[in-house]
Amino acid sequence: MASKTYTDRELMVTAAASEIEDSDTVFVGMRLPLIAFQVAVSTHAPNSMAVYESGVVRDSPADGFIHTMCDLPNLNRAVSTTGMIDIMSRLQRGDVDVGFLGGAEIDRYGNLNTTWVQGGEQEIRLPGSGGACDIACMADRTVLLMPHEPRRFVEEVNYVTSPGHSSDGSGRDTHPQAGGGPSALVTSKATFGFDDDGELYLRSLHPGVSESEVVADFPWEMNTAEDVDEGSVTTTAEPATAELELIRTFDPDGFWT
Amino acid sequence: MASKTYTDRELMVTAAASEIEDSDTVFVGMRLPLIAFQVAVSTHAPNSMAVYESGVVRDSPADGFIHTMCDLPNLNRAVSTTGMIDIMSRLQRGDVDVGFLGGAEIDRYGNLNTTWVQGGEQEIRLPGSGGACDIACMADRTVLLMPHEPRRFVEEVNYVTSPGHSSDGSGRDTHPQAGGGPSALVTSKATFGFDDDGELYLRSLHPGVSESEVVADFPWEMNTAEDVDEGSVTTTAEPATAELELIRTFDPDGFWT
Amino acid sequence: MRYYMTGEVETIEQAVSRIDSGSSIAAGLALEHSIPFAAGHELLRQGTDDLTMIGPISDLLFDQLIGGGAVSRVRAAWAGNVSAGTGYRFREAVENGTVDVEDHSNFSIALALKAGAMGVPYLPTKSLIGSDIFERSDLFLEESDPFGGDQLALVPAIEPDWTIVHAQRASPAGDAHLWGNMGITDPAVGAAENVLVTAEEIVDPDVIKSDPSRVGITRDKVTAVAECPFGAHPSPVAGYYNRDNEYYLEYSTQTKTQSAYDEWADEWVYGVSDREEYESLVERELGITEPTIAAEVQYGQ
Amino acid sequence: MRYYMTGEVETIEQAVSRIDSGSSIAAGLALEHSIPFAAGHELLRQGTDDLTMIGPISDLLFDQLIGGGAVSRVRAAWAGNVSAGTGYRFREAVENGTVDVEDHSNFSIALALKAGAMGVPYLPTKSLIGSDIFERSDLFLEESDPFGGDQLALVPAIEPDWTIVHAQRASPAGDAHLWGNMGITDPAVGAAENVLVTAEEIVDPDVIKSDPSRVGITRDKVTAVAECPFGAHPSPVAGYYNRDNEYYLEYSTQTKTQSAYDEWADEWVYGVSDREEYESLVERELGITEPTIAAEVQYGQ
Repeated sequence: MASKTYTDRELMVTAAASEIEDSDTVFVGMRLPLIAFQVAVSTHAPNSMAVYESGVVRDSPADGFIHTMCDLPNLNRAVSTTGMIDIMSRLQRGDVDVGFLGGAEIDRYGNLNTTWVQGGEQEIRLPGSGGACDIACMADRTVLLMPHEPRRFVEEVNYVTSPGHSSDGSGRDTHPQAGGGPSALVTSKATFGFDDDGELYLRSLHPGVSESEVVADFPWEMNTAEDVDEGSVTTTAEPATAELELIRTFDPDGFWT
Repeated sequence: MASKTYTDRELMVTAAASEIEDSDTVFVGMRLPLIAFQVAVSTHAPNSMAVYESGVVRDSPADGFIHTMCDLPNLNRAVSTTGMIDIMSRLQRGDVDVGFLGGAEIDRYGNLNTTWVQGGEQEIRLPGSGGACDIACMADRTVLLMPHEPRRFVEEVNYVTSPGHSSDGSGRDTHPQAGGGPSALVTSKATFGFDDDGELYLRSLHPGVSESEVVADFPWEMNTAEDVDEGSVTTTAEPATAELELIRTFDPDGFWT
Repeated sequence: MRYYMTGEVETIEQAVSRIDSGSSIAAGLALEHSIPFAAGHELLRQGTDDLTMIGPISDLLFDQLIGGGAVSRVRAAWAGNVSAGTGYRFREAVENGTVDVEDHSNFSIALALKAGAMGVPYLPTKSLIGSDIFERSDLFLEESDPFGGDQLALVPAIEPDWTIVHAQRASPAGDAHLWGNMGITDPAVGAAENVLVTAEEIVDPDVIKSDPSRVGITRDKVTAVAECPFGAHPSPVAGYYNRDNEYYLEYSTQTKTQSAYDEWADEWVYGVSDREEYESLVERELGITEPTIAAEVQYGQ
Repeated sequence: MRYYMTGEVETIEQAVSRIDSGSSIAAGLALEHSIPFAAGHELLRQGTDDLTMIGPISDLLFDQLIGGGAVSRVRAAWAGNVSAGTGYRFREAVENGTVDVEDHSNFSIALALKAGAMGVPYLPTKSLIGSDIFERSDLFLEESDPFGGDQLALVPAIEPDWTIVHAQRASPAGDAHLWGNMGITDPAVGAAENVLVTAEEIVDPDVIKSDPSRVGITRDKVTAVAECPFGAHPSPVAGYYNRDNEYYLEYSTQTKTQSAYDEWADEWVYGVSDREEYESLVERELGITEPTIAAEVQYGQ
């Protein structure tokens, strides 16, 4: 680990960026996705467009560090600065290809909780959904980003802030929601896909991480790519030098990464 | 008639303008109301605001003749040039005090038809509602403007483009619509009110017009102000010199008037 | 700062040729402002027909397309000639049954497109009920407000195959600055499968990005972009030219019969090969002689 | 050209004094942009309490008002500190039950206010169902799409007593130019009984009327107008100043307990008599050093 030239979060950013395809419309939330979109549009996805629930639409990185989607560098030379109903309407009518979500807790079907968690005897109040529930319900696919901490992986989330797949094995088919549901989970140790039944499986291990240490962190028996006929578990690509340079340009003080 | 210093339509404009109260929000349609609002805001209703379904909001006359609400003089130095959903939302939430409507046919309850009329054997297609139906349904009150032609006054309109009052004597109470319904009709010979039952009655005669000639033009027995305890039939005020000057400034070639 | 021109600017001939016969088209969305007449005339020249025209008030655009035999159906609140009243080609076609009309109010067309733009099956309204627009139609539904209020009309979504917008200026990718009254431009753009943008000027993307709050259309909805100066004549375009009121009155007197219309169209539509030649037919001075410059606005960081 | 100044510009003290304890207030509507912090601090100084705060994400504004004991209820999608995550005053108040929370998603708050603005009892959405925001709430209804499609959630209207907007510039009557991202400003203005506009600059009505398409608020909704430069700090205002990111991080470390908050508030809220004095506390350079000037736009005739 000492010889790594990048941080866990930098790898999460490039892994998240690689989930953006060229020409995607990307619903960009706060924190790491702010950086991931900028990396993607600067590298393999030059025709992707970012939409932010505040009303911002961008086709290029901000020329300066952004704490939030509303920082002036993100508004300056945007394609459009419109309103939330406009952006959420794009989502609701099916025009958003991919959205990013985080969570304090996740279950095997990708249900996420960012509202209330149990901390010992006490319920701890978290900030809530923001636009996460809407993205989870309506984006064509979602990519989930979480620190790899065992307490976050639970059999049942305490509160479904952002719905994942159905638990009856039908994925999104019988789900009331319009969108396609979660397609990937990126943690600080590995990436995961969702199989045809809508259940998580291990897709790739970040460099230096073992399969056994990853699967041990889940309270259920985590499937692997082999188990669900999705090839074999691979090693997550390390950030390329050019990507790291971009990350460090977009986040010069490593505030997010 | 030869000695009149104004045209019938000029009198209709000032009579319509007098239906606008100061601080009213006025939903201004095409033709005569375009001029009437400009007269009102220039005289007794300086704090009135006009909203036009195209999205224009104005607090002052246009500095030039306008054929339509979208002519550039009506956009230039407007208070706002927004969209129809914004304007119609003001109407739907009850923020429009008065709207103007015209019609090819009217019945005693103020139902208006601007869609299909019967011309002998043939049905004649008219342009349709535009925003008239919406104004009729939702404005706090409406003022109706029509040339005084007997064929326009009918027991039952051929098509209810713009709903008036209920025919069961309840006015708007049992009416499905949110607005208050018609409050006045201005023709080229007289002005009419609507009584508590929602039925037309003669309110004032334009100068030189007799009551008998007016009531004879209706296929039903037209009530007068006396009949419905609304005072007596008066004489419509002639346009003041200042009003005529304004009308001829706003419509210099007499295109609408 | 990098720009991606995902679109390519086409001639209006190329752009309009993307529209197939049988399409549904929303146009004339800013009401009497900036009506895409150039695109309409190009549809006529290309013989695109069996069209369903969608709009609030159509002003002359729908009448001209109907006169040229391009239209089989109209979904609108008002069709005619705003200056003169009657649109004779519309009236005759409807009375003869050659064009089918779905009657709307301005708000019901607005809500239908807004529902499409929002991606919901319908929007509720307090308008319509009590009118024959509602009573004689099987398009709308009535419901009791499920939260306990009064009766509501439900207006189902309309999703046009194409929405045509004439913009003041657009980037080659289709991001467009619009100003002046908007009518139902925004809902119609959102609801459409494809958008054709004709613009007074195609400008560098830098111009558009200098003022992102002025952007009314973003490229993701835009299928075709064509530069088309004078493309809205005889309707007005804020900042570019005034309405040609005389044209409307002349059109009215010149199109009372089909053969009169055909003569009119031979001169104004089929007799010109492009908008430049068309412009040479217009004698009146319509330019902006008393400009108002918008107060400066700054972004930056 | 005549103007009617129906409104009178007030000091922010006068303007905020119009808001009664017990009111519901929508604020923070452009998300992290142009949050009306000056008005919020004035509410605290005046001791206005028992407030219901309504917004999509509240950023620090709601946390500060909660810390000052002004809030009894929050109807929002997210409440915290966008830079640091947790809003400790919010969290503690909710865990202790002193503030009641109605959980929303950003879109459900947007639709609730949009329904209010449109004057309809509800708007339908494809979002929400399947989440506990929906399942654990008795606010929303579920229905089968009456046109035959899938299940929909119905979001009932919210009509705040007050909406507070910090604008770049406004006329004395309350007509305001807004630019930069809008969030749900427009629906919240439309839905409100009263609107309080604080503005970086009060300008001559001529300035506003030079660009009517830039107008985001018209006077008919506006009850009070106050000039308030720097009124959104620490949030950014397009064209005026950048976000003060450090302030957010410092606030987070300085408000983990109620007594720590009280100390913070003594300095930043109760220790200053007006915004000018407040501004003197801010050391960081937040001005626009790389301006982008919006491309010229013309109206006229």
